[in-house]
Amino acid sequence: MSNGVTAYLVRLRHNALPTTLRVIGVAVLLAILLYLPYVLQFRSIFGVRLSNMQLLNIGLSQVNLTLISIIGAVSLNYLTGCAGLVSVGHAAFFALGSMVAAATGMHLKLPFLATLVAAMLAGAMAGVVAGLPSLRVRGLYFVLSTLAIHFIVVFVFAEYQYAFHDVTGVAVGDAKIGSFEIDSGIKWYFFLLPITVLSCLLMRNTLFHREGRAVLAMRDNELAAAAAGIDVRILKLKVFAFSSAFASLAGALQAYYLSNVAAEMYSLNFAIQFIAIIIVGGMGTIGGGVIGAIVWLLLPSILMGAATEVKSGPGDFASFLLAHRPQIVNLIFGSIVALILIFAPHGIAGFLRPLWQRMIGGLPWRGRT
Amino acid sequence: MLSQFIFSGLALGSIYGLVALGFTVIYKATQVFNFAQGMLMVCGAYFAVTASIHLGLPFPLTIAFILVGAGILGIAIYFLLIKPLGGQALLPMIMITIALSIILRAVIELIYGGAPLTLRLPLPSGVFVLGDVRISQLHVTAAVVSWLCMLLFIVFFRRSRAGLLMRATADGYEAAVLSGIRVDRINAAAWAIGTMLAAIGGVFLCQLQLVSVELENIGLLALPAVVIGGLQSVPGAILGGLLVGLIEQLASGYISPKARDIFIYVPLLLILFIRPWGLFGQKELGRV
Amino acid sequence: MVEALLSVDRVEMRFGGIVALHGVSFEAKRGAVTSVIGPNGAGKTTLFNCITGMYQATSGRVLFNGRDITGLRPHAIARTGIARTFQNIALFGGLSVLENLKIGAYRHGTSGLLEGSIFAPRAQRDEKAAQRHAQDILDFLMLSDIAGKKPSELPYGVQKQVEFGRALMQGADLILLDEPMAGMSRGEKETLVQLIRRVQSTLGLTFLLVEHDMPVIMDISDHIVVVDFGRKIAEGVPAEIQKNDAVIAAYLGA
Amino acid sequence: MITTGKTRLRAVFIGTLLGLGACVADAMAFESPQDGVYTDRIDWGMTADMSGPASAAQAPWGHGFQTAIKAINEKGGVNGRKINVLTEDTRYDATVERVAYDKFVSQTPTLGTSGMGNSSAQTALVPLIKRNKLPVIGTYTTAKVAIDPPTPYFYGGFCGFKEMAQVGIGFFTDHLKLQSPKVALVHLDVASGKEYSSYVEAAVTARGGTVKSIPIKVVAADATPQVLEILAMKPDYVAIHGVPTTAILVIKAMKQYGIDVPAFAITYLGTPGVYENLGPDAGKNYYFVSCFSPASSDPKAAAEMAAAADKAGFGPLKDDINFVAGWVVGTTVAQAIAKVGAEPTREKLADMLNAGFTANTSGLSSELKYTAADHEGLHGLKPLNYDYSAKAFKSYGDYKDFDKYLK
Repeated sequence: MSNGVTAYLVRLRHNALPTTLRVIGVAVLLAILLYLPYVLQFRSIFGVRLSNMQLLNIGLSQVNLTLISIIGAVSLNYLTGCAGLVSVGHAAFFALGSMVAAATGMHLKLPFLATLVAAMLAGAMAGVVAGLPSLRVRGLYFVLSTLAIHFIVVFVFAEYQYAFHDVTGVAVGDAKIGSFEIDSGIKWYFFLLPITVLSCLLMRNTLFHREGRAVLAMRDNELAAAAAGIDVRILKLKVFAFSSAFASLAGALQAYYLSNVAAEMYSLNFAIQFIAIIIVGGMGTIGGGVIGAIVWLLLPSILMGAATEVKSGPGDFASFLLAHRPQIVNLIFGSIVALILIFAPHGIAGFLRPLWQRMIGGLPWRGRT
Repeated sequence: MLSQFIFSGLALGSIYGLVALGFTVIYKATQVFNFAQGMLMVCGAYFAVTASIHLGLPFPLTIAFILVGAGILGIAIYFLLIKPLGGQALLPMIMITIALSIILRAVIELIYGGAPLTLRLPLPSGVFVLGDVRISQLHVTAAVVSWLCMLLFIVFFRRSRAGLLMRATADGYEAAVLSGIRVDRINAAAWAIGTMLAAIGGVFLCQLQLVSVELENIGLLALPAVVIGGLQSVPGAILGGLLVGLIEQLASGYISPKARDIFIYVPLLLILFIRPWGLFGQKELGRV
Repeated sequence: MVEALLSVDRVEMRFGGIVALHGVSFEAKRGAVTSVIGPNGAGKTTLFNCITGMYQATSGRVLFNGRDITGLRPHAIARTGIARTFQNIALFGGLSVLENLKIGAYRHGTSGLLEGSIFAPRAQRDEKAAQRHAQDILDFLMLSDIAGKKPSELPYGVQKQVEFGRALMQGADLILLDEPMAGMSRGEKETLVQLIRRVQSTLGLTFLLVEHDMPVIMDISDHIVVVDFGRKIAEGVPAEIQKNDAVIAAYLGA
Repeated sequence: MITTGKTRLRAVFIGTLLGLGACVADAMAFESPQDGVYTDRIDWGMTADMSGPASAAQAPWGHGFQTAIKAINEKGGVNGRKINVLTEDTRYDATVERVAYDKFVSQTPTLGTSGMGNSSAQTALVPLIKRNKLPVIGTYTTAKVAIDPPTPYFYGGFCGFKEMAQVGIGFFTDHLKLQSPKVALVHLDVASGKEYSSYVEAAVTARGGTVKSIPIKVVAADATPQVLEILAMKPDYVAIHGVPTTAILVIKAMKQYGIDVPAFAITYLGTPGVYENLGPDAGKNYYFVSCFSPASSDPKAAAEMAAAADKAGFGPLKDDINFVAGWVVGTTVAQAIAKVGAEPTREKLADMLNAGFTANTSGLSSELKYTAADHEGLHGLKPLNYDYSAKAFKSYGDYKDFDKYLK
């Protein structure tokens, strides 16, 4: 019997909080997640009305869009952080997902949920194609191949849009499950939350099993991974397909949420935003993608809200600040990214992880960098 | 038609080549794939605005101001952002340049406002007529100056002591440290030169168009140019730039302007498959 | 006479104009420890890379278990039952010691990413088997206490042992060790020598070593192959090699 | 992994109960939504691209809007209340536009909103605008689906592409005394460019002419290919759709290749910046059609706006067509609120506009009139260009003179 390893596992468990506390923790988290949309919708907590700044200038649709972005960010983090394949073409899969959802809905008359599945399948297939260059080139050259793929997909999207849809964009159908239409913020929230949690869990679970662990090994040392019998080339394509399927799902969900998407939306900046998210959040961890997406999508709004509140102060300076709010928010934001890169290379998740581990002892969001 | 396209393609390509060259210099020295190259180009245009409109400097001093400003900017970027990050993985290095471009854009808009500005430098603006072909003097000037800068750089790189040190540093960081080269200085110089080259490109582009942060998008065409040419190759960057300029003009002229991206990025993908080290780069030896 | 598990037949390796290996041939007998020695730059690691598929030999053949494995890709060769360690330790820095070992069990599993994501029974089975096996190996190597540590937290010698453990996890018939003693202290070397002996006797595995430490080589090897400048210059049992003039010349000359 | 199944189930159960309890507590305390009307102020939303790719045009629009409201507030506001503009910078991003819209509906409720200068986002929002009943008054661009048929609660605020094409083609065809005009159309290869292209085609074909549509990229660095096509076609005049940079590239290249025919551009391109960049040589043949009057083209009508702009520090913008458009929308919004009466609500506001409303834009625009059948508002346009010696915009007649071209 292996006493040492068992001892290690037992130690993990003993560091954890007592079971009752853990139950309370999970219960509170769940209660907050369930209650959150109502707080944001009615702008009040237990009947006490809250001001906009007390709610950090955040609204329900921002939270919904953040949930969608979490799927996108975590899938990129899976590809880039866990498998070491740096991609700047992630927006392409968003575009593809929305295009396929619209096309299967319009031309094949598939119902809403079926179009989501179709988008995932198409994303997986396109992921294999986009992953092909990884067999030939690596590092920076691979990054550039994903850049090329981005431009090509967006071009195809634009051609599709002009050929089959309105000039202002691709209209996707209503989000209907049977006769139930998802048409309000709260409905969307309760539809997106489980999908997002499930997507994150699915990606996380792989890392604790055979092939997912091999993905991490491949990232750390390709040669040694091959020497252990891992077919690195096939695995890269699989990871690409897996990650792209989720990115396409996010793209399709976003398209349904907005009800109309245009090729112009999927700019290079859109893709770069996801890279920024995983860097800010922390590379190679599921939690990093989640935290990064939350910070990246909600922080500007908080900053903007705070900037609006700053009305007093030395006259000219305050009015200068007020007139240039967006630029100042950008400046602060760019600087935060730079500071995180320099001083916290493992992102916010890397920063929080020691605290988190001490608190609950286990390794719930496996930490890897 | 064809000769017309080729002339304007070469002229534009020369500007791209210049920006791409700056990119390559930075990449060779510090291994940073600079997504902010387009924004550095924009900075050149705004330096020109400050010198010429705000300070009212005469033209030669304006040029000097732009070069000095760009040089200082490059050095500052190296010491503030690139050096502290030294030797990190690919992605953080890419991201820091993206953060840099966000910051530069915000600063430019804070200083100059978001609206495009008009800047008129005393550069030739007439037209040469050669038979059927009409060539803008501004295009010719841009091409000639770009080629001069490239030549100057190549002479500097091949012949001068600083150029030698720069090449030595590019070839091996540790070896350079061991042999007593002050790597920081060399790297900072590379950033200064890279920024200056981009700035000159920016001055010409803002003469062809307006002074605006949106010029960044055009500067980003230097990216495919360097890849097509081969990241490490100085002549490759120049030729890559020319090629992108020609493709742009011919594809827009004969097919459709929309097709431009496809005609640039599909060959890029092919090149990555067939000659991943670029048309003019050298194959890097490495194990699979 | 025991049959050859691995036979290297006139393997030649060129890099552009440089010839790193000039048609080297030798055999590794089943259940034996065979060592490849030679001065620095003699082509020992190149030979290893040719055997394991990291390099594509320019000509020649490699037979393993009677099967021609020339030209197979590294992972395919690993799957035929050859495990290896690397000259500069190649552990997976992001994984714990336990997980590093579990990677060794990769070739025994069959479950894929999707099965892993949904805790499919097959994925669970693979995981349990890997966990058991890894625990056994850790116990065998007496490394159980460091199961949760990251490689970077461990001393050099221990890292080498972990890498050795990962090779054992692969359940291979042949294990290639590339300078396993390099950078180790006297005591660590002795531990490893005993370990190799123990593995050899209890599990009946075959070893192929590249090593510099002459006393260790002479002590542990059943058979020694000497290469210099890409050519095999001698071959035999340790006693013969110690007396061989060509070998002495190569070492003294170098 | 560590929590056992049973305890986890218990946690989920307790959590669900807690959450549901909280929701019930909240539902009890649910207040009726206010429409952004308070005792001393009215909140009004405004979205524009203030820092993104379209900010060169939309930021002046936003400043014009803010300046108009500021001027009205300084005169005491509307029926005793000040109008408080909540500005959201959308950076030309459809998702941000959506967030901003939702924000004005219930997060920081406003009486209505203006701006919304992204036609894709606008198209996406049309179903929501119908459902949420938040009036959108005075948009920077007007998507076809929003006004045809009229969307309840949606009222445009900019010259329409269709009218621009009709007036431009009509005026230049008559001005140059052409029977069947040959027109070259340079347009962006994006959505709005395609739309404009179809209107120009219709207008030219109606006059028995021919049109060649030549696309150009938003980030073009050079317009040689486009101008060579123009050269090959030898058109009577050129129509231009685009952004300021593409317009400048085309006009400059036309001059380079010696093409000496007039060109008229869409309203958005009639800014002093474009004329300044072109210079008198290339600029004298460059016209644009507009439903707004830059300050210098009609100083008398613009007196109040000019004074307010100077006071707010936006003096240099008063000749910018976008600033004027923002100002016109700002004054329209204030007049509409004033007309609804002392206690405005979203519903009353939309009902009033739908019943018929004409804004007094004091000559800064053509007639701005909403009816049940017409939510577009502005229709009349006139051609303008820039007089470099007088340093002022010059219009070729009055808006009414060109109504004959509208169909």
